[in-house]
Amino acid sequence: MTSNSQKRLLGFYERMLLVRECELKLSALFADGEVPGFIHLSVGQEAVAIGVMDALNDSDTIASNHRGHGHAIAKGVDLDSFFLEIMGKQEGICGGRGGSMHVADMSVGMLGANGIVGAGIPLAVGSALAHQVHNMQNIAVAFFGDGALAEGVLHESFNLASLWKLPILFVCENNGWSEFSPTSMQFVAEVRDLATAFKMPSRQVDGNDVSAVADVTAEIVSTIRSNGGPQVLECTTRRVHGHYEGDPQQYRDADELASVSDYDPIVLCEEVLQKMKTAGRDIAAIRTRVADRVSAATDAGRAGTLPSFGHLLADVYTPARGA
Amino acid sequence: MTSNSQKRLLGFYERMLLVRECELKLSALFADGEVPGFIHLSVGQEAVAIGVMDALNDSDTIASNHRGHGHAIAKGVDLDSFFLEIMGKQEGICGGRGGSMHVADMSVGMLGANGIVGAGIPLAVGSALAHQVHNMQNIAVAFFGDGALAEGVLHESFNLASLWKLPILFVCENNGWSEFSPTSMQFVAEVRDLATAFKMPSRQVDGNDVSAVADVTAEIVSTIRSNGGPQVLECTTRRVHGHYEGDPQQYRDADELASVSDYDPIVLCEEVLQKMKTAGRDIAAIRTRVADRVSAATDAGRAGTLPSFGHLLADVYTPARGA
Amino acid sequence: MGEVRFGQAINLALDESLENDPSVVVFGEDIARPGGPFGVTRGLQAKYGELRVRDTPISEATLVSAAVGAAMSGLKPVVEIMFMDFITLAMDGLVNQAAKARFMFGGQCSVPMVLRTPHGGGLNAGPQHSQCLEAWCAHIPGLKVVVPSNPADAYGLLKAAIADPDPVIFVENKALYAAKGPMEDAPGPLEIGQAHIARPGTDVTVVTYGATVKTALRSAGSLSESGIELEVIDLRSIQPWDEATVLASLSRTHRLIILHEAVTAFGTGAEIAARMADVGFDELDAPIVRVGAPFMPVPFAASLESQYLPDADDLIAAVHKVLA
Amino acid sequence: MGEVRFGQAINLALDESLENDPSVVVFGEDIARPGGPFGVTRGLQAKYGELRVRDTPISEATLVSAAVGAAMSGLKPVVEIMFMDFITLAMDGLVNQAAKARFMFGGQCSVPMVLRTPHGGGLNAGPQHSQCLEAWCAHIPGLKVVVPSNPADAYGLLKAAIADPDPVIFVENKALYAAKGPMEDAPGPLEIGQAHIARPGTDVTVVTYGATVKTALRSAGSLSESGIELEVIDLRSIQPWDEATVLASLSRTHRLIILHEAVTAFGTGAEIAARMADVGFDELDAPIVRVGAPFMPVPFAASLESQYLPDADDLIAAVHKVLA
Ligand SMILES: Cc1ncc(C[n+]2csc(CCOP(=O)(O)OP(=O)(O)O)c2C)c(N)n1
Ligand SMILES: Cc1ncc(C[n+]2csc(CCOP(=O)(O)OP(=O)(O)O)c2C)c(N)n1
Ligand SMILES: [Mg+2]
Ligand SMILES: [Mg+2]
Repeated sequence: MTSNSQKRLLGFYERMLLVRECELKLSALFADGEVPGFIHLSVGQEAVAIGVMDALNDSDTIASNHRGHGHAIAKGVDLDSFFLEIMGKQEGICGGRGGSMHVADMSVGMLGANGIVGAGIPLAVGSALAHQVHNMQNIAVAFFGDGALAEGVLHESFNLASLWKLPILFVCENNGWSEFSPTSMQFVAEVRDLATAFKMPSRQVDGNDVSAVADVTAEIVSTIRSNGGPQVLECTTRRVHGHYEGDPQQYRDADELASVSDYDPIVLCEEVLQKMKTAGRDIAAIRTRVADRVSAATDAGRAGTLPSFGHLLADVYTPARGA
Repeated sequence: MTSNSQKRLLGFYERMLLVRECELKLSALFADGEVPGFIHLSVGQEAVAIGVMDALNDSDTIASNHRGHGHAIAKGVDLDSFFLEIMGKQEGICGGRGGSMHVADMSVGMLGANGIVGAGIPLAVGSALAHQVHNMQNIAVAFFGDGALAEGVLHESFNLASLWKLPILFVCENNGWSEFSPTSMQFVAEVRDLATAFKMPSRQVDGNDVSAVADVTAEIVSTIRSNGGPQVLECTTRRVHGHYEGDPQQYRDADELASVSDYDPIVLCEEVLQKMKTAGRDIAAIRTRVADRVSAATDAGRAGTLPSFGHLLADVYTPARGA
Repeated sequence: MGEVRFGQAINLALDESLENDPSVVVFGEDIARPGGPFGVTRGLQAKYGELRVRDTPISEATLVSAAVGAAMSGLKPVVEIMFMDFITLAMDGLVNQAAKARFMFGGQCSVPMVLRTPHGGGLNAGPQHSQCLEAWCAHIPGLKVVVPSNPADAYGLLKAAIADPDPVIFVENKALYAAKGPMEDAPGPLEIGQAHIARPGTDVTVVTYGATVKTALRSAGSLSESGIELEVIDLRSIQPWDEATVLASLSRTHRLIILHEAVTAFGTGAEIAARMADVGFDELDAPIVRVGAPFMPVPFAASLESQYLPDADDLIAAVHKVLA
Repeated sequence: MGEVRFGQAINLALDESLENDPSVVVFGEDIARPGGPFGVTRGLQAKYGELRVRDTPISEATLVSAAVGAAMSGLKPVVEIMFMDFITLAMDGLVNQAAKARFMFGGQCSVPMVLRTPHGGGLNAGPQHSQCLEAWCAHIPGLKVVVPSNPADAYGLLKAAIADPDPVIFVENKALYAAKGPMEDAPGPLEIGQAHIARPGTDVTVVTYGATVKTALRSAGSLSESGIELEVIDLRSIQPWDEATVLASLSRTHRLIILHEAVTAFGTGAEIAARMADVGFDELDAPIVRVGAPFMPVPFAASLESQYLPDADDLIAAVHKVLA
């Protein structure tokens, strides 16, 4: 018999695996030239997206960053539209105009990945302001990396959110790297000290332990929903792939790089599932489902058409009503 | 007989009084239409400029803000050129092109008042970088108000200075107001907590006690000079006049406004001098000297000529050598 | 309604927009309790409460980006940047977020926000408090840029800007705040992108916007006495700008001058001149002349600033040039 | 020296400047140890040390303003902003500080800094990593703006920019980094503000800069076969820009096209067209035509971006238009 906690974990497992397999597929498609531009994968960081999003509703909003595939999938963007977008197709969720760095889905409160480091933070503040004015108990979540800590908007946003008691959760995904430079060469403060200075509660969690992330987020989110004001969550995690696909990561210590697999959130989750004596066929079934979904999304992406340029100029501004 | 500590205090007294009398004169000139634009006076805050600058050399640099008269005078800008500038004359230190908000004197390391709140902070960081590269034991000082705390560049500059161990002192002049809004409606963090988060030592001092400011600054500056890295000093003080001249300050509580004179740094200094049994004629002599200097500067300012427009276009860029 | 001041007209447009649409919010530095540095937002917080009319910290970058996020989440924010010089701190929000969100997300959302900001000189406010940077915004696909020249237009254009689904930069020349002008009793919004022929004329077309419309009208009056009739076109908005009206006027006068307070080089006038030198080439009987500020920062001293600012003399010299 | 790549030429100019002038420092995100996102700054930290060649946090606003403060205090900083789209975060430092310090302080100091930044599309990098914003900078008195089109020019102009006492925005089209070109053995600096006639011709003047110089030269080659001779002017710098050379060429060809990758509207081409529609009016035998990007954000998909970018076909169509 499958316990509730087992069921929950199986759910996390499946969602994390979906993110992972999507990204590995995108990596392969990229290598084959089927994905234009550049893409940043969150391989190894899936527990953050899945764990945090577990506590959110569709009417909650998130603002993401350049490494946003996991956030998008976890928030519920349609997988076919997601692949179509990243592959630059007309049927993509953004019509092929945004690509990996700009995946967005307003219908599920995903306000967009973002190509500007830190830019999602004040966007989420604005979204939280809307929630506060509408008095709807919705919350906004800003996802950003450790590299974004050095941007001035973080400071401004921390202050404004705290001053106005906005319903927002700031999630720092600390993977120790900012492009090719380690965090230690980038930022001297600890996230929790900053949060404290701005009079916001903060938590630090092992970002590779999906249950821990989900538990902590659930607690935090329920406080925020009951007008508890902003909070900060730092998730420590590891970046497995290069900054972008194709980055050979020569700047990383071989041992450190080798050790990342010890922290793989999916492997860790599977170990717990095994300890819980989860039936092998349950896991196998998940793997099959995930593989099928990814392959369907890939097919959908490939079947998409190249976007046509013709109507674009008329679509820079909102068409007049009735037009 | 005048003791050394008395002499020092008399020096402070004279310099503070000079700032005060200059500004009161500018206030009168402004009311009479002899000063164009708008001016922000530091009346009541003189102890900060005088106390901090006491620890600096001409080769140390400062970046100031919109309320920069005291900083400029304290750093040693020529008083006639200062008045000439603020009165918009050709012979002004900036040729009448900058005015009150842009007084600068490179010859004494005064890198300029600044019309952009917060903008002086990263300028000072850059200046400190120059000192570090030149390895000259010089330091840079950034002066900014409590209102500037909310600008993102503060955060970025704190981080960069701490990361790079730059020889810089950040001086926050906390006068409780940011234009027409109290600090409590502007910024939730304490300066010291931010400094701590960024791993910088910080001190708080009664910014209306000139000796205290000078003592603390002297300690800090000597540490910074011996490669001690950046530090933060918060000076609590009071703004006596309006945000700008002509501001009727209706937004201020009458009692609070009435109480500001209790904190007048010049009155406080005079009280200490009296306790030290300073000869009345010493103080009277200072008053006379100051009045004479201010009146000479006023005369100089009035005698200045209106700047001519003719050559300005050729002076936007540095003329070619030999040209 | 009789005569109202420019600032009052803006206040009225904000007031009515707050009244009629609960999704409108107004925020900026010292705009709520103190009523704004120029008094333009006076009384709004008392009327609509602290939730919808807010004073903010000095954090321009975050204010503008927060307006974008709020606009994407159901509000219609009107954010004030105290002086246009300070939009330098908020260009990411404007350019990379507000302007692009609709397009780059494939039309999934609009960004219905307004950024109000004063530009221009005349107050001896010096090089960092006087700039006219509207040409920057007009260069960015996705932004609209509106610059009213009188109280009634300020009202009608601001109503339109707030109702507009896309981000609008609403530029107020601060020398105009105290200016008075007539206003109808129940005026409607104006259409963004439609110019207004402020004075019809036959000899030279003068295209302008904002505070220099007055300069052009004054010059037109005095030139008329010597038999030269200027046609003065008040663009009202520079992105989009009303090419058809300008071209039609040029086809009547065959002579074109563009006048604005901003620096001439790479300014708004460059686009209008360039466009007319293309689509209007056959209509041109004389060089296109631009009148704007010289290529230097705005100097502080009154004697310098008054020479710096383009005025009637500059315009009249240009008129004589195109008629020579 | 034979053939060098564009990126190598920049590296060499930086290397020599660091070598010859101890006040030169170089900093930016990931430029030192990692050698830069495009490898342009490779090896410099190893050679000149951590004091003078630095990796920085992601703090664009402070990096640029710190460069200003450093330049006012005796250094000659060369700061890199990773993509030109990110100068949106640093406009205060550029515009209110760097550009104005010399003028507003009455000539007391200069601000000898260089801001290097890549612009342009072609990598499917999407709407926030492809913009060409040079017209903004060119609108600001006090800034110089340089855009090289080939390796030798990149070297010569960067040497000049670093030696220049005033702030220079040095714009590198990222599609050019791998491009090869000849370079002399001991090349000198080039003069900022002097255009280069990249190909002489008699029928139409094509004014361009940066990556589109190649486009123009290619088109010139193919049009030459059908007897149309383009004169291709590589501006090299757009602020200041070489009005005399353009006017002289126009006086020979009587037809003018301006080509650039940036959005046409309110872009660099507008200023050149406007100026020539004034001072060059009598020389014009045809409308002035601008070829640039359409008024939209740079779309991501390869199929869209390739249509978005102005290319030889667009230029050739413009040539036929001005010759019609
Ligand atoms: C404003 C800005 N500056 C620089 C960049 C280039 N850049 C993209 S990602 C990145 C590092 C971000 O690090 P972090 O925030 O830790 O995210 P991670 O990549 O580790 O997920 C940089 C410098 C950018 N996109 N935007
Ligand atoms: C970037 C910017 N935003 C806003 C302003 C307008 N402004 C000038 S002074 C000021 C308040 C500054 O308060 P604070 O830093 O505490 O200095 P104080 O006036 O109290 O000395 C504001 C909002 C400005 N000059 N620059
Ligand atoms: Mg990281
Ligand atoms: Mg204050």
